[in-house]
Amino acid sequence: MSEKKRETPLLDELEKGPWPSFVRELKKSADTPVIQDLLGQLERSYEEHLGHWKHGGIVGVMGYGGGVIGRYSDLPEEFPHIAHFHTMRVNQPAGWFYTSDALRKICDIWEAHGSGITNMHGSTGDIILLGTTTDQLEPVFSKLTEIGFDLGGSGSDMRTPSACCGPARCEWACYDTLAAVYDFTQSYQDELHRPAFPYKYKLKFAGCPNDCVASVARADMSFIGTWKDDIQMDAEQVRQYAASGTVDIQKDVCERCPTRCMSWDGTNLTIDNSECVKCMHCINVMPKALRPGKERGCTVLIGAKAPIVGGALLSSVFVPFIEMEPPYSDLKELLEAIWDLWSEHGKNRERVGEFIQRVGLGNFLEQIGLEPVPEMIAHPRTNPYIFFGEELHEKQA
Amino acid sequence: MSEKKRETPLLDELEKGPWPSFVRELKKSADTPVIQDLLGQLERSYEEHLGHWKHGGIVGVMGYGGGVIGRYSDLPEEFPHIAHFHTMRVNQPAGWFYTSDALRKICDIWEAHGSGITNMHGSTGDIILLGTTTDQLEPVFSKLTEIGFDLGGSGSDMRTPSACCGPARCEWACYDTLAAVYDFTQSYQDELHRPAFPYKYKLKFAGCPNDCVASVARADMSFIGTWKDDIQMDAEQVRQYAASGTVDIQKDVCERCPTRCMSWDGTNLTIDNSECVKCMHCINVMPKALRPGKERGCTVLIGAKAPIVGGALLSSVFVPFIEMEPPYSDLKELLEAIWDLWSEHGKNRERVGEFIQRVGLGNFLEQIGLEPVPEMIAHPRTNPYIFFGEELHEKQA
Amino acid sequence: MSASPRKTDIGPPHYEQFLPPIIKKNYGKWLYHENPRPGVLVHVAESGDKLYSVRAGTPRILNVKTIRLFADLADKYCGGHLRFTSRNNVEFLLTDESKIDALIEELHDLGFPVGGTGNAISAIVHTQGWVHCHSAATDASGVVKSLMDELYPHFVNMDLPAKLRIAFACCLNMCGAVHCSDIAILGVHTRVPEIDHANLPKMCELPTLIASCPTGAIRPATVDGQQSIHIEEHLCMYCGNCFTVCPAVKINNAKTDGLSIWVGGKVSNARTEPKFSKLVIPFLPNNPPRWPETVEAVKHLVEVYAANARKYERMSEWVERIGWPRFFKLTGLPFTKYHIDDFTHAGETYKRSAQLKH
Amino acid sequence: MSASPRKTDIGPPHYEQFLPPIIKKNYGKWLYHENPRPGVLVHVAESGDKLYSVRAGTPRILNVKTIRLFADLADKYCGGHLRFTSRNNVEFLLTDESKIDALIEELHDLGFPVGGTGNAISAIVHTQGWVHCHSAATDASGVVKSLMDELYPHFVNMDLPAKLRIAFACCLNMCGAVHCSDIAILGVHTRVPEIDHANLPKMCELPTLIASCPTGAIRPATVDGQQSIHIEEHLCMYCGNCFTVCPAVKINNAKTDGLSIWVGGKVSNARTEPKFSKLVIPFLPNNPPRWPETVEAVKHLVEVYAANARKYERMSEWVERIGWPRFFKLTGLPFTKYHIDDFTHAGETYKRSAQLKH
Ligand code: SRM
Ligand code: SRM
Ligand code: SRM
Ligand code: SRM
Ligand code: SF4
Ligand code: SF4
Ligand code: SF4
Ligand code: SF4
Ligand code: SF4
Ligand code: SF4
Ligand code: SF4
Ligand code: SF4
Repeated sequence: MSEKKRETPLLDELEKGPWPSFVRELKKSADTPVIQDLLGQLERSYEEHLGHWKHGGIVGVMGYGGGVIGRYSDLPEEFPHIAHFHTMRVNQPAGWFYTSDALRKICDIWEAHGSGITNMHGSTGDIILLGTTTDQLEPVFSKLTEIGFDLGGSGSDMRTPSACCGPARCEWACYDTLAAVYDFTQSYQDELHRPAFPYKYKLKFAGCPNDCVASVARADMSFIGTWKDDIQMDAEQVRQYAASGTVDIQKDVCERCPTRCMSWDGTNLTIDNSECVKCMHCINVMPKALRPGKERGCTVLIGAKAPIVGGALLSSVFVPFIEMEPPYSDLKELLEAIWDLWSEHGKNRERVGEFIQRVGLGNFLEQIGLEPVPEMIAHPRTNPYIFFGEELHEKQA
Repeated sequence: MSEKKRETPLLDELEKGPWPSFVRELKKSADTPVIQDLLGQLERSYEEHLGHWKHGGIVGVMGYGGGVIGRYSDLPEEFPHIAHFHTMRVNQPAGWFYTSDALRKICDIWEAHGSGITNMHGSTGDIILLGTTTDQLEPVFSKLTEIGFDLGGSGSDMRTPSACCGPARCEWACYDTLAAVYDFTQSYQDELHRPAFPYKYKLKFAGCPNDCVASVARADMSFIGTWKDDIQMDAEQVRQYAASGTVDIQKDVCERCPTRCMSWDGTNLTIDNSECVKCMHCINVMPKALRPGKERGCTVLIGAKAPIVGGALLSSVFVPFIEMEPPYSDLKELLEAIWDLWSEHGKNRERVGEFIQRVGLGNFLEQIGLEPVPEMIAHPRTNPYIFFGEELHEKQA
Repeated sequence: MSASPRKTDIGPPHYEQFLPPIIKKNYGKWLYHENPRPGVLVHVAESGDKLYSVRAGTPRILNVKTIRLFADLADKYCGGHLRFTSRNNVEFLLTDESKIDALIEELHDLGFPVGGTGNAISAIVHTQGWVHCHSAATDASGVVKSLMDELYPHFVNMDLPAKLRIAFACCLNMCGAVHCSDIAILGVHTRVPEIDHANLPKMCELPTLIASCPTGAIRPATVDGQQSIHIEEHLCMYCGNCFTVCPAVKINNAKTDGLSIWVGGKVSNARTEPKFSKLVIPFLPNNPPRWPETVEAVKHLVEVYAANARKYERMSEWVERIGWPRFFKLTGLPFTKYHIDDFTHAGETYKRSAQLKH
Repeated sequence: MSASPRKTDIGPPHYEQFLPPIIKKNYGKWLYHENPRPGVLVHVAESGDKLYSVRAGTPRILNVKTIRLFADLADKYCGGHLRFTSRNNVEFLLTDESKIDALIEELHDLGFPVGGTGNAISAIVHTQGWVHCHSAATDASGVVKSLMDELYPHFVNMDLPAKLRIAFACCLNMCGAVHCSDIAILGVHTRVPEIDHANLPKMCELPTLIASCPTGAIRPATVDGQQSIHIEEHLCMYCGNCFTVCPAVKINNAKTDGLSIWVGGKVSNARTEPKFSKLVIPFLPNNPPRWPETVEAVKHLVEVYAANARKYERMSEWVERIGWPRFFKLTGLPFTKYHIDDFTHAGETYKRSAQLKH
């Protein structure tokens, strides 16, 4: 392989323009043979309209089954430095808060033992260390643990849980998302690192119904903060918003409330809190005047996933309201009951959302010992295909 | 068999109460052995909580495959006069309008050749002549045709089409439902009388979106009247409604409009007709003030059915808007194209709604030569499982 | 027998011959209508003509003797003109306003209540039941009669927030409009059918029978040396479709058949789109002759609706405004696993959002 | 190698050690926030303390050299404190308002635009593409870069009716939030995979492979005497799931892979419930390095939305108000049979009502 720089006329086009360029990021390490090969193969993909990666045998660090994605070039002769090019998923700190020091330590490790290229962050939330060889996995791992970091999930395990910034930087957090994500992550290190499930299981923690971690779309279990009592209101601030002209309270607030449970007479805003579905809209519009109530907790939803195999799912309500206080025993008991049931009866590569649909939510609840409540459904069944149980006529008798 | 009247203590309970009693209706012919047996068997069902009918071989009139439902008692020894007890479905006149004379003639035939019991009418719309023996079918039929009546459908045929009273008695009819139902019924006498489809096919004609024949729920093809232009308004009458106090125009009309396209300033009602979805609500509330527009026609929907086998379906939009003028050639061409396709490729007992879902609405449209339009769907697909055709890349090239 | 040549395919008589002169004259030219009192509609034509319709409830099962009575009334009051409605009420078509009272009185005396218009409960659309159908899990006319005796005040008055449409069907075939009614009563089987293995091979085609099962519960099997079938119990949800195609698979069961209650369907496009009915009571016992549990349950639903819904809110619109959790709270009905869909589109019925009233 | 004993299962470092003092002090005690200018948030605590967050866009693919740059900036302006967001922006956490301008300027000079807050387009959530993934139908970072160059003004301004969330995924696995985004770009395969029969038996487990197909298109077959598979062409919709479990079933195709565009998803519960994205452009050609057709299409969608939606209307809320027929009219996009769902719940997406704008 020649040491001279590869020509990348197509990629060079992507150095132009106002948005920061990933090509420029790669080229910052253009002096390394790894990045030369990466640029070369990528340019080739751009020419051919074809990727050049393949997956192969499972690679990882000792004793772990997850945290590393094995990747191989399918043109290893031409691009030998990326013949192996595995990514390591490093469990991010809760809420993605860092100190400059911690970041620098990660950078040093990755420059020494990998491509020097990262994703900050992956879609699941991990720090993605993008590209190294099999022999470097163990050294990276041991250096990471030395500075206090550990790998995240991959494969059929609990995936790296993530959380919005929550009470650290947001006035709306209805529970401590950072404490919760940290606690669950630490409690289930084994489930995170040693795949033993039918498929992946993701947890995401959002402090309020705005769901800033998109948990309802992407988590097998979504913990979405909410409240039970009345929205806290500063009536004077409401009038200020009205006076300032930035908010038309009737149109922008009352008429956009999904339950239309608010009314505004020009001076006073009244909320029929019993009708409020905690959508956050009014609070979002007037953060100085309105705040979530004081009786706080979360709604737990279950089963979101991308389309493979049975079609995409959004999470659906599982526990309508629960307080979120450590050690979260009730929730953990539930979570473990789900894992047990699903591990025993789930098919290979069947996400929990698909499993629930296959066995029926009613049966699923019965198995894990949770009472069905109407909050779990958008509406009761419309079809009359009811699997009546034996107990039906026992009760009658 | 004894000639003495059967005891019916349970049924007798149903002679009490203010609502007209079907038991009383039966007993009006208590002097006939047929009704004695019918009452006897019914009383027995009431005692045992069990029906005593069975279906058996197909019976009918010569040359027809539909119009008669064969029924047999499963206790023929005990109730010999209803050992055979078939119903005949007689095609009702459009809109269920009668003269007393016509009714009397039907009564005479049915008293002479059947149980004297009817349903006015069956759920599909027919006059139901309830209960006779096999040998009486042909005589009833020939006498019916003599007075100008004919049988309706049953089995895998076009079922008796029905229509709301439409322009005969309703100011909102957007097309002539009676003319249309009569024309389609006459045009497809063969399809009505000689089952040749995979399953039943029902047509219902409703003059406006109020859908007083429940076509959207019960017809394989629903013709629902609608209009294109502006709602006709009599502004003075609007004010009258407001003044009368019977209607709160803001609350009862504007705020119940699904698209909120109306506004009321206390004197004038303004409708943004381009946003109106022709739901009828405002017109229903103020019939003296508002009327459908002048450019009228109908929306054709397809595929409603009850739950068997694949689950119940509501009709869905097939032709968003079409004028309804005799001889309805475009619609008949479409209908025949559907019947051809479905007859060739539909499975046994597969309603057209189920067929469409199995082959895909897109493919179905392509086969019958109708362009897909976004009015047909509530929203485009959310899943990415797209069957791209060959033409995709041909077009590109 | 008749001597004239056999006529076929003549279709129904042309409707025009049945229309009263006032309708012929004003056909398609009606201007507006009013509903001056329960059961009475007046349609006013552009010409100024007025047509009065008087609507009376019937048991739908009509003896020809009763039909002749109606014919006589039509002769007396309407020049011989009457019609039936899509919900099996009879309508007398008058031009002379002054005759209305007498007609109503006569109908009343004959036992046919006048009402069903406007924001009322109209007649219950229903089916055959034990009077004529083989797959009925319960009787139709008996339940309907028992119910309407109780709901009668809502037929003869217009005291509800909106129209309230009730339907009844005696089995899952749902003849009628049960799947899209404000309140629906549905006969249900709750046990796996019994198989008459001796007669099955004679009576039924195996492939059709096997294909009839929505859940694929039916498997071919050899029983006592004969070709027959076996039903996987855990897959059977008692729909009875196998019985429809094969009488040797017996679905009716005196002990375990019963009734279920559904609410919140509609078909009109007014305000909200058409919708299916939803299950609210999975099972009530079959209790002839008056089905008190079912009558009580429906009456209760009507009362809770009447007390809580806003003007112009159909049952479904009311429930959607308050939400299903509150519906179950207000009605006091228990929510069970049976309420949760587990058929093909089950997942689409789950609550996929954190929008909740706590 | 390190000499200390091997540590495992320590989990991530405790977050507390990374929180700036102002956050530790006011943790859970924030009162409200304001968004004084694009990319700048100020959170005010009950104590009166103010925390300023300055948000900058990144390419997500970050060289360690760039991360060190961010670290340096954090040291200079924020006592060493920074964070990343759930959409891969970097946020600098300041307590000194007076330093904001300098920080923004320095970021700008380094090529990292400040913005993405409020009613703006934030960074595009995306995936690996040709940079690292084997099943990518197109590149991720290249499309995203090309797009954001054009949408840049909407990142650095807050000039949209509401937040507009864009996501990109390079294959149907949809890593990320493509299925619930205001606008989504999805790489698609459009041809049946080619089978490497020679290697298949060595590389793959047949039962897993067969089970992987959502439509059951894969059948076992013997090819050249070897156990392999056959794909029923008419059942294959190119999802690539077979490739995920078996690299010998090759889904990538230089000629026929391309991109599709989806709109109208959301995940927040604000106003309306979370929703899936819907297909609006089934196929656009794969055209590196700048994918002009895709960029044009998305830009056009943003413009039509910006010009027509009302204040606080997310893309989905706008489309639902005007209806899909008008959406296709306003955008000029052709409506084809590909837009009509034909998977499991297809029927649920049909328009089951006559409520239409004509
Ligand atoms: C790296 C990452 C994309 C990124 O660039 O951010 C990623 C990359 C891959 N995903 Fe993913 N997924 C990533 C987040 C997601 C998400 C989003 C999330 O977690 O919030 C989803 C959607 C939510 C979900 O879980 O359904 C997602 C849904 C999938 C699926 C479809 C799963 C399904 O049930 O539908 C697959 C297919 C599979 O599992 O076989 C998949 C598979 C893959 C594989 C492992 C492909 C494979 O078959 O080997 C990709 C490895 C790419 C590579 O070369 O490194 N990935 N994947 C994300 C993980 C980074 C991290 O750990 O932080
Ligand atoms: C008589 C009538 C009920 C009534 O009392 O009004 C009726 C009676 C029967 N229906 Fe029905 N259906 C009747 C209207 C309906 C309707 C309503 C409508 O047409 O508007 C429906 C729902 C709409 C639909 O077509 O889906 C209906 C959906 C069914 C079904 C389920 C079909 C499905 O696709 O889900 C069956 C089962 C079958 O076809 O095997 C069925 C089958 C039957 C059979 C033939 C039962 C059988 O398997 O032999 C019943 C004969 C009863 C008897 O003893 O006479 N009937 N049936 C109605 C016809 C009267 C008429 O001609 O006017
Ligand atoms: C006579 C009849 C048509 C026929 O050809 O037989 C009819 C006649 C009228 N309907 Fe109807 N509807 C008739 C069955 C229906 C049905 C079908 C059904 O019930 O199975 C529906 C759909 C019901 C549903 O959605 O489930 C129906 C939904 C309406 C509506 C919409 C009500 C709503 O708010 O959803 C109106 C408008 C209104 O009442 O304000 C309406 C209005 C009317 C008007 C006022 C139309 C007019 O201007 O003449 C008629 C008098 C209504 C009344 O009873 O107060 N009609 N109407 C049917 C009488 C049935 C009966 O005896 O009770
Ligand atoms: C920093 C971040 C959380 C984190 O821990 O990283 C965050 C932070 C805030 N979000 Fe968010 N949201 C963040 C991702 C999200 C996401 C997830 C996503 O985009 O993938 C969503 C769901 C989006 C969706 O529905 O598709 C999200 C939906 C919201 C909403 C609801 C908007 C709506 O009308 O639907 C609000 C309320 C608002 O903006 O009025 C909100 C509001 C806020 C506030 C104002 C909360 C607060 O009081 O501090 C924060 C500043 C918002 C801003 O950017 O203007 N945040 N927010 C995420 C920043 C992402 C970015 O870099 O752009
Ligand atoms: S989800 Fe709620 S609590 Fe969390 S950052 Fe977003 S707005 Fe704040
Ligand atoms: S949070 Fe949402 S539902 Fe509750 S009052 Fe505010 S806008 Fe209405
Ligand atoms: S459907 Fe419309 S036109 Fe027909 S009777 Fe009902 S309201 Fe009148
Ligand atoms: S017909 Fe319906 S949509 Fe149209 S203006 Fe009247 S209420 Fe609104
Ligand atoms: S609902 Fe069932 S039992 Fe009743 S008439 Fe129809 S098919 Fe017969
Ligand atoms: S009753 Fe229904 S579910 Fe049970 S075996 Fe028969 S067809 Fe199948
Ligand atoms: S979307 Fe597909 S191609 Fe892209 S990273 Fe995920 S699995 Fe790989
Ligand atoms: S690409 Fe998808 S549909 Fe086609 S064979 Fe593979 S798994 Fe099946």
